[in-house]
Amino acid sequence: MTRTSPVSWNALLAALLLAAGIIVPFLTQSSYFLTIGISAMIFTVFAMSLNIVYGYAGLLSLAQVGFWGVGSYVAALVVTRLGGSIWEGMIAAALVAAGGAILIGAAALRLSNHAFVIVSLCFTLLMQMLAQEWIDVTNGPMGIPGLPPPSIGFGEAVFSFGTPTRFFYLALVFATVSLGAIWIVVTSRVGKTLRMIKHDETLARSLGLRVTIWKLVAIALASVFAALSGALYVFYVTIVDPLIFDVYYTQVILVIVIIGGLGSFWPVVISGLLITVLPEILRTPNELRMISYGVILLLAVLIMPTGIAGLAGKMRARRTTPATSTAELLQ
Amino acid sequence: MSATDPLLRCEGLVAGYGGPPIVRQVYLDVPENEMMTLVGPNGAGKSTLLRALYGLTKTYAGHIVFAGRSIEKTTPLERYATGIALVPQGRCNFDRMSVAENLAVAAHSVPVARRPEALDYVLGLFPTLKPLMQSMAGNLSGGEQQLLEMAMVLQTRPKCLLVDEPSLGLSPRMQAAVFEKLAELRDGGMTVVAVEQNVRVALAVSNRAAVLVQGEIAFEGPADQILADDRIRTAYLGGQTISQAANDR
Amino acid sequence: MSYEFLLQLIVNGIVVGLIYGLIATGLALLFGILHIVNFAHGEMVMLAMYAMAVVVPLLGGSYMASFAIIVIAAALLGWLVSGGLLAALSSKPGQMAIFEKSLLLTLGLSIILLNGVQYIFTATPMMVTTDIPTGAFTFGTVRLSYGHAIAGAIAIVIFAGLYLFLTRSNSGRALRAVAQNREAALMIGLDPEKVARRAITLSIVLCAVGGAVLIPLYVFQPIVGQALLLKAFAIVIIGGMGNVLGAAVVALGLGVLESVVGGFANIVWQNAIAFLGMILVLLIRPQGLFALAMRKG
Amino acid sequence: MTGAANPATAAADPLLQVRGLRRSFAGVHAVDGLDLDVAQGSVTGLIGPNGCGKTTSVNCITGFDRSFTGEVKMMEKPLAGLAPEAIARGGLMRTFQAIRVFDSFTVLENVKLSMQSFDGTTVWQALARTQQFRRTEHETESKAYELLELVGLRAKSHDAAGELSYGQKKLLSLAGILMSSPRLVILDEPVAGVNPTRAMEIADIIKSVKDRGTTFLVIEHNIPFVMRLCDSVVVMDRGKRLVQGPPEEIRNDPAVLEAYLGGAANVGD
Repeated sequence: MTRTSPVSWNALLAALLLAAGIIVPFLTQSSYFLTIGISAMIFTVFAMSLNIVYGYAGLLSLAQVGFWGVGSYVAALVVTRLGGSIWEGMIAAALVAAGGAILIGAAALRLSNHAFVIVSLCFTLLMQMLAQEWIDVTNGPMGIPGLPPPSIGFGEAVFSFGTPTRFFYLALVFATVSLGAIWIVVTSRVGKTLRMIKHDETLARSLGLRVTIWKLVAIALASVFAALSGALYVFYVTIVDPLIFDVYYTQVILVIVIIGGLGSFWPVVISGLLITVLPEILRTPNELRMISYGVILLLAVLIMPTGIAGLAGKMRARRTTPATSTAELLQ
Repeated sequence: MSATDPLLRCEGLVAGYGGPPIVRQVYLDVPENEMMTLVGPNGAGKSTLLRALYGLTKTYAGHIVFAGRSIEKTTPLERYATGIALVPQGRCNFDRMSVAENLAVAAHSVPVARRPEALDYVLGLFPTLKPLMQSMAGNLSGGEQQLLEMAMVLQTRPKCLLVDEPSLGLSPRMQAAVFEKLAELRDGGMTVVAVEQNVRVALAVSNRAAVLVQGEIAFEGPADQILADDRIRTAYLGGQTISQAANDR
Repeated sequence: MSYEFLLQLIVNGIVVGLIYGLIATGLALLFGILHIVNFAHGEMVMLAMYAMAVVVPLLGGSYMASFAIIVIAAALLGWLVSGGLLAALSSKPGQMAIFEKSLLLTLGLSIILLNGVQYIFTATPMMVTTDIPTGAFTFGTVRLSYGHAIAGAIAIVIFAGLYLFLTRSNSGRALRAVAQNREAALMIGLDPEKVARRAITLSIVLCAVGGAVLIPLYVFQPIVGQALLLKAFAIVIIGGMGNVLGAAVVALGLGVLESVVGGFANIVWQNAIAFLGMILVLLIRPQGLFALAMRKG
Repeated sequence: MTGAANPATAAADPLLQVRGLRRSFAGVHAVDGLDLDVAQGSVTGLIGPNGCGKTTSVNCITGFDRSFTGEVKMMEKPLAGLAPEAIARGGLMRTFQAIRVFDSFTVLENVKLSMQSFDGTTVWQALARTQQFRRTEHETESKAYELLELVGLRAKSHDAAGELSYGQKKLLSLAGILMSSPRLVILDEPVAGVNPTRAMEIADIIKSVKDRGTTFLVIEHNIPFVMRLCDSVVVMDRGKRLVQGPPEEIRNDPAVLEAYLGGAANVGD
């Protein structure tokens, strides 16, 4: 981090992105581009949720898409079956996700990291299966269509976010609030604590840190933002079905976080926006786009596992500290 | 290689595990058919030196000459092929396989035709293993596992056997038995280099001994003289700074 | 609950269990020896199924001939790929851990395979007609279709071969040796690299066999690999990570349990068993039933 | 040289009391009924040949290894069964034989982070960056600079900890655990692999901290270092306490030399 006070540098970047967001709907009315913008913002928050648990806390969890899907279904059921509003649906989604995360997390954290990853994947695969086959709850493969657009107010004074432009601004508010909240957490002492645990859990314990509790906090926090993103997403596409759990989503957020740089904030935001926008513009058919993601993931892991943040860090480091000479080595 | 040349020689060997060097400028000659024991306080670098001979550490400088050829650049596998074998510290066998299977796997580099003969050779050396062939290696006693590990590496009839703290975890009776076996191997023409805590038991059967302190050979000589030398006490319990002890050499 | 119906379910369960066993053992082998995980394991089985779908018609429907060709091709491919995979996985300290790297690489690979096959063959369900006669053996009221019988027979033969290979042959013992104690393997001059390549090749061959054996039993789509992955992981974890024989036993048990439960309860529970079983085992005995230490850390 | 202010015998008012500590691995008794006392305000050394159970005992006392039998008490408060982080929060800090620092954080951050569980700020204060939080952060920073000054790393405060030399990393972890002014500090081989001059530097630092009331238990192979630094030395042999006493007494005790030369590996079968 450069020596100028961190707040001003970050405020500048935040203001820049916010301004860009506000201007976009004035530049284009085409619902195609607005849709890309909306999914870019939602996927950036979703990828950031993975960054909390994997990037900062060092726990590779493939359960994020599980919570993304569970959040979507819970919100959809609250609205369609219980007659609640989308806001109540999203709150319910967040609570259910957090509860599930703590339960599964507590069980999985008893394991070594190897088994934790596999259990997290199996959670997502099981949720997909339940969505597919628990007909009387999830309506099975047909899913739950006809999700009403979000709205505020009662009776006549109802303001609906039905149009792409209005939903774009709703997504912008959601992204700004969510990323802002995550920024406050990860740049605070909580973020440092998680990075300590990622770097050396034994050392963190020897310094008095309640490691297991902090890991559960990271897992729960990540599940909340994944669930909220999912809920908002399905209310834009107006349907939730078992495909919400597709491995495509796991792979997209992994690519975003690895290309951006595990445990970094702004690089992940930028890579989140770019990686969702680019393929849409290229308009490649679904399979070829996913193959390209697979190839990007392979190349990223092989060539630059520390992502953009890592490269930037190396460049800055090369300029300041000389390598340790062998003389000192033999001292 | 003339008769007087040592089978194994270290020339200014500097080695470690990537951090600061643990073995610092070691000069050591191990004559053929003799048993040399490395002793010295903990953290002196005894095990690191032994593992450096087998290529399990980073060698910063210096040479290791074995049977006339310098081998410091070669890999453990290559060194094992040229006739150096190492029995590392602690348990080093396949505990969930039977003794027979451990020996069979260990003989993988022996030509198939000569494997039965190699097996008879080691069972001749270690008769105690004969009744245990079908039991799981993990169920054997500490001492028996140590003998098994030696038998495993001896099937390829190496010229030089490196043994790292064979007495660790063994009862005094088993410790003595293991060292008597090493002496028997030495009398049979094997060159043995052992690292050992139990100085009295080891030196009783060794030809030569070297006292390692802070990565350097403080002093060496025939085994019986080393025990009597009062510098042993200063090497282990201090009193003089290390450099004074080294200057006496 | 009629007795015959239960017996039928058990017979079906045994066949399915044997096939799960083939697939899970390949995964357990890789983890046991190399401590890496293969997320593309399910897709590799699916790839073998589609390869059969191509080869069987070419050979006029002869199942055994295509089976042999697919397995041999898998062995060759496996040996070639294993060198590259090991090089890709090598990581210096401080870099991404080998386990994490293997996971992300195979996840990328699985997406490429899944979408590649879907792009070529589309997602329409596929059925391969082979020269295996329809009809079945009957024992009283219990029916065992020829397809299931052949699948079960091949699985038993492969298992027996695998068991003999691991216990009787030296290269088989070498695999177990490296899995049990890497330093001891170095001590006796075993080259872990060569042994690792053999393990990868064997794992890929097991995938090919698993796929080829499923052909007569099911209609399948490219997505079938995903469900197989969940089953294989659950079996490996319940059996104890890296424990090959443990995986085989648990697979058989799971096959029978799923078949019996599927026969009586709602279909959703059939698939949930694998996962719920795993969670139960993890809570009580994290290192798995046949412990090969997978405790914390 | 060892004019310890308090009586050398540890019986006076032991800060740490270990009774009958036993831990075995598959039949081998790594620790076999160890009794150990560390007097308040003393620097107690723990020495013994390789494999006599020193590190295992430390892992049991500090809660990293909880499958042992026997009693471990600090100021009459039992520690057995507590999680390592709880024991650390109780004022018993430790360093590790294999040096552990947070490489990617700076030297200053490493020291400040070590204070995190002890400065009493709540999560909400940290998130909201309240006035009170900023004041504590400021106090922590000045204390951190003070300790870095003590260990001679003040100049390297803003370097990444990963780039320090082996000896410097040992000093950094020492400074880190002193931040929370713990009652008892256990050092696991603080001078292993460190050249003699640096070792004596570390001995002086420990002495100066001891004079301010911190008690030390030092596990070390470097006998000259232990003899120069410690008021009382415990010699372990085959998993048990062989003898405890002032350094001079220990050095001249024939049983101690015999323990070293006799290869006091723990008793197996």
